[in-house]
Amino acid sequence: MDYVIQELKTLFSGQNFEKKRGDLLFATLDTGVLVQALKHLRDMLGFRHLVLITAVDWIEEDLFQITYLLRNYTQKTDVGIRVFVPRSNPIMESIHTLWETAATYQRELHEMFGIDFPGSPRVNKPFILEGWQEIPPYRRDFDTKKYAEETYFPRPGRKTHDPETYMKQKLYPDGTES
Amino acid sequence: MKYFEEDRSKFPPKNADGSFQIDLESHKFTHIWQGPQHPGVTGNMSLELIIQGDEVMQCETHVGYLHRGFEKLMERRKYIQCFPLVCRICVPEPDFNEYCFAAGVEELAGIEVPEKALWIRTLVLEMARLASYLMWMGGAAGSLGHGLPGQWTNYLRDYILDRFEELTGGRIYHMYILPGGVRNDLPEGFKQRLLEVLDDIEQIMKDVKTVMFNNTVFKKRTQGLGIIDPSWVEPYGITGPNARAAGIPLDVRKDSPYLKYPELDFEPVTGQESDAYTRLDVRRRDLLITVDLIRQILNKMPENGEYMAPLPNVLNWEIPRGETYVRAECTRGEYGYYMVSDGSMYPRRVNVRGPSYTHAVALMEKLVVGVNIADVAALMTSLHTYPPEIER
Amino acid sequence: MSNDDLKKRRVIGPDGIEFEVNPMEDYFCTERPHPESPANRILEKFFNWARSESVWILGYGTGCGAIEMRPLMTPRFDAYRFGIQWRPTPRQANLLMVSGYLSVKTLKRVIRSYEQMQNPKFVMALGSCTINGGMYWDSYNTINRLDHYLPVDVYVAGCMPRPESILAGLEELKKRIRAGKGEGANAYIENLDWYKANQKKIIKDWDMPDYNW
Amino acid sequence: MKISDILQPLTAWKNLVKDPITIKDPLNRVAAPRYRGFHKNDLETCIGCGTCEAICQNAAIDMVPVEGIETKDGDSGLRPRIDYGRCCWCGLCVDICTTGSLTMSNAYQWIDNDPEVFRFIPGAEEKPWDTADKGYKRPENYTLNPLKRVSMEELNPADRIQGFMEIVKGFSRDQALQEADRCVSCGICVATCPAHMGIPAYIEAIRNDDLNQGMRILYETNPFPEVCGRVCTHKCETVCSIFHRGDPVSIRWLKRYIADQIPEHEYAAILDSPQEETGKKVAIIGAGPAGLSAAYYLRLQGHTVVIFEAQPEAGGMMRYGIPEYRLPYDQLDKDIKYIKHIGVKIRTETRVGRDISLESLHKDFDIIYAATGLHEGRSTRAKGSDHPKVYQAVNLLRDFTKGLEIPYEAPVIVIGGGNVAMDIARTLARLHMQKMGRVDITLTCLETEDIMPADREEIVEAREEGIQIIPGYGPLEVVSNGDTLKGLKTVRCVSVFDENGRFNPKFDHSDTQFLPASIIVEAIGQGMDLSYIPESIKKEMKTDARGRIQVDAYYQTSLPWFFAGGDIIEGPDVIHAIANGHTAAKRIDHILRGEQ
Repeated sequence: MDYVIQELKTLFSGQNFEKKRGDLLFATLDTGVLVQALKHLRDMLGFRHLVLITAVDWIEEDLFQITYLLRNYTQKTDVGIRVFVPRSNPIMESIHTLWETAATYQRELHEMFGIDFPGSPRVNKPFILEGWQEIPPYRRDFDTKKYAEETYFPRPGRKTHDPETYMKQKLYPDGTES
Repeated sequence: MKYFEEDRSKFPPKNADGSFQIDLESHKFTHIWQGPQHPGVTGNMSLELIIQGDEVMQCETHVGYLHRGFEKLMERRKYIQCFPLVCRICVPEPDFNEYCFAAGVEELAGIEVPEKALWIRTLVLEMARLASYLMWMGGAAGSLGHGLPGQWTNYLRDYILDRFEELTGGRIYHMYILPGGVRNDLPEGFKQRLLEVLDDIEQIMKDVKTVMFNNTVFKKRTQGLGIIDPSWVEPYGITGPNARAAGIPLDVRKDSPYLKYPELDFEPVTGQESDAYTRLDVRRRDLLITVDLIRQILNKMPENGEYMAPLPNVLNWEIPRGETYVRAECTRGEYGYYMVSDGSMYPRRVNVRGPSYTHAVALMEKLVVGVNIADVAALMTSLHTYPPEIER
Repeated sequence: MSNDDLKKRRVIGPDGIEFEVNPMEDYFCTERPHPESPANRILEKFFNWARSESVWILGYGTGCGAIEMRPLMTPRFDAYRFGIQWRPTPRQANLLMVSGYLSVKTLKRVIRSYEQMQNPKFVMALGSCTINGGMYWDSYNTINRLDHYLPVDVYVAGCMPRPESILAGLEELKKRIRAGKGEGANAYIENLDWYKANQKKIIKDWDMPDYNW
Repeated sequence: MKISDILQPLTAWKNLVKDPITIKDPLNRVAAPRYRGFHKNDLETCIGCGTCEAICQNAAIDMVPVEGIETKDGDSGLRPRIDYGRCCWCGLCVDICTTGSLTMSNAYQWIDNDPEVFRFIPGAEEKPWDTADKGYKRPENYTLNPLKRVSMEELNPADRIQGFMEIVKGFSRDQALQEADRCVSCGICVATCPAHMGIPAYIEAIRNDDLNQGMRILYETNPFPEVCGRVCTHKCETVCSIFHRGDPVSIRWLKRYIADQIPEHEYAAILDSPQEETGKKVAIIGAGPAGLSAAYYLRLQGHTVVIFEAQPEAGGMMRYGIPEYRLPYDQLDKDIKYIKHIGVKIRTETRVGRDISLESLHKDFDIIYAATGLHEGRSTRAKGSDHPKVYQAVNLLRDFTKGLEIPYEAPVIVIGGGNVAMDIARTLARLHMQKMGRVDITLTCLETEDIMPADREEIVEAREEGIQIIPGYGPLEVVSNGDTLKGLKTVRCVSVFDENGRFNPKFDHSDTQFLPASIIVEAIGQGMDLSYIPESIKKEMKTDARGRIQVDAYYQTSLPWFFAGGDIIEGPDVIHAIANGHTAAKRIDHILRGEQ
């Protein structure tokens, strides 16, 4: 894995290298060099299998992390490339030209996180959801419980008691020894 | 293999990317939906087909009918509370989810799993593979109007489910592989009963081979159907038996061995033709390998030992910051969990990579073009896709 | 693509004549359905017996519970011996089995399937999810209470209910049908406005007729 | 196309003669012994801790009151009600159940046409599967919450007997985090704690590593975290839900951990400062835990508080009763200093009734709170116990704290089975070690070992320090020869309490022992000295038949300006004293503000 680190560092100024289990490496790259770097990894370093593309919402830092996980079948190693795009304007270059299957992932990310991949086939078409009118659901500021309770109104008639408060009511209502 | 020559002159012209130019309003095409309520789709999904005559011109896969938002729900559940959730992601073989999730948590939290638990996990995963293959086999036969093998394999699967029930306490959802180990030891007499089921399976699989794989009708309909070019494996992210049938021996159990697979003796099954028949046959032979693997596991598994590592209080369990990816070989290919922890009691992000994700969408849409409408179902089952793992 | 198909538009037919199509009116019956009154009492009793002994299930695996259909259809549990069988299309079926959770997207299809079924028709709900949301109680994409959208005859508890449980549920359904209590289809028509309001509240892109004959 | 491929499939017909594999009666098929079916709950064992509710990811469980189940110490009176419109039968509730009362049967059939009925209280509502013996139970050797306590580092007996060094070292950060992690935050303990401290909340603060927050929670109900973190009788731990299957959470040590980590000079910045001065004045008699606690909370409300203390230093029994190896004086001082810091005035060596009269206090102050404690030793009244070499434990402990010489001639006999007896025995053991290099102390008490009132660890540690304990014997006669004490004759005690639970010991006179002794220390209980209350006032005050002052729930006597609390009302216990000091303070504050 060290040669991968070396290449990513010198050619694409990669940072935050994190080795896991000896066969898995995570690295952070700038968005600008991502497509080149993936192409390099695919064509030069043998990472020819795109395992997945996914995103993580770091709402506190106002960033989306997009992770591209690649696998090298001869070396049996994986590289996870992280890039960060701003939440306010989440646009990322599409890689469907490198891997056909990337289009599906990008379509899902567009729907679930609202990250745009201009040029990716059918990226604006609903994939999983239908008639969705809220903010993209995988964003962390979307409260699924609140939405579910308001939309699907759970069956009424349930009431629970917190043991601590209930015991207080029963045994020492004014906060004192009885 | 084509059995009759068609007049291709009436076919529409092609676009630059090889797809057909389709003008629906010209009335030369029929626009039909196969699914979600249709016996010819696997599970609850649909194919939107445009056909000319009885040949598919264009296909679009529609998923999302089973979307429950697992990845969102997990973000608001503690790690232990995600444990009952994950197995629901893939209904026919929940255990791969349980294993991947547990392995991911163990890796992030730095938990050492006891030896015995590793063996039991390997056993459970192979049993799940067996159950899933057996059920799929029935579906594959059924999609060609061949009801008999499905009757056999489904009752065999039910025997496996009975063994699951006595081992794990659950029939479909086992909720057994917990981060840290497994929830219980093997019950008394379990090995013997499981071995008996394995004998039954081997016996019946011989009949299945005779009745299904050696059947002329079956051969004629599946040979030459939906050929996956080996060069597609990489751009389309094809894994598992679908890749192995194209002659590329991809098998996570061999490539990145996990659990006790390094101590087991087996070779991944591969095929050459890469058509539907080969894919089905690769799975049939893989099923027999699984039977053999279970025998090996039962032989090598230690009798005694801890099956659970000590856990902290799971109600307050905080897992250190980090990210990881854990994979396992399920019946359809590479099953993987990408997990990110932010140091809190709740996972930051869990992304599930089901193998059907690539097989059922991008690959299916490509393969189905030019296929006879009657063979679409057979083609789908030959790819062995399960919709719940696509949309999660 | 799907939504455009149902829009009103002008098309040129294969014979070159241009005409207007309005699928919502041309393909569907716009008339409101009416509740069906029973035949005379003795005959109705006989009908109910016959109905109870031929429960034909619509083969639509709406959720995880569909996984337990295979064992039921195959020799181990063999539901066919109880007069139960699976049919591929709604027109041939009289029992809709809602096997667990329903995403909004599926619910739309389930409603269409249900409405296309012939009267009398029954609904059986499997698992926690249909009762009160089950384990997806806080999901943004699954309904919590099936009885708000369809008239349910029998609920079977479990997650998932075992085949034995489902068979017991079917036995219970048969009893109800024989007792003349399987009036879900009429209840649905009688309360159609309420059901439709509930359905439209969550199906945001309602692009089909109110009742899919 | 091969001809065999057409003919071979026909071999399937052979199945025609096979036995069918169909299950004959699927409706009554029994599930596997481990099957996770419908829930069962043993209502007697269940304590309603709600941990099942906490772990349920489906929010399927509600804790609801059940008729016939009373709320009492260690039992919330609530029981889980399960919604089968939510349950996924994962069994995590069974795995985490603190008492093991919740299990699952292997029943699985529940069919109804009404969706509202799938909700029930296992155990309380009769179900067909209540008697099923098979079904999922938590396997042995498997637990989702650690049951073993983090062990506390202590001085070993050989070292600790050498002096008065504190025995218990206290938790390190890692240990505290690990121990705090064991808490399931059920809150059952809060009701049992006399001060109703926010135990789950401060343990959570430890988990979050936010000790300042922990400190604030402690001071909400208890201004003596250092003291209580060491010598509290920790009734909370006896009802800890984890105790049903494992060791209770070390609540006391965790409290101590918070207080120990925060240096004295940071207290003021962390805790609330007193409110605006109200101009009202409260006099408190006795600077023990009750008096100081009342003073702290009254001062926080902005009242002027003056404490009158007879002894040279504040602290009461915490200082003059508890030996230093259990509660080092500097730790006690840390708590008291902060109380002084917020403006409580303490006038030491001022005995009310001698140096200042109660009437004059009544004139100068709006309210008086008396918490003078139990400082008079009680005699066994055995024959010869008026001998000058028969001492009272409380007196010896007080003198020793003051730095006075106390008698220790070996052999020593201590009579009594409570914590005071242990305190004096172990203090004398240390003196023996320092002066003679060996320990020669025998402790004898009426109670057999299982009902000895002293804390278990006190008994164990006393033995470790070389003290011989002879339980189950009562003093019969002090044998002496003039000024020299010979020893103590004891007799076996058959039972201590009568059938009504009253103290009424019965002896077996055929079984007596003679224990040689140079001095005897009596430690069988303490009495109060109320001589500072003039007869004129006493007459107006409601007392019971034995002359004890009667108070209401807020420690107000029948005289509206006179409150009494602490050990003279509640009996000897630090945490009770602190709690009722706080209660009285709240009431006094109401009165002073003219509220009811």
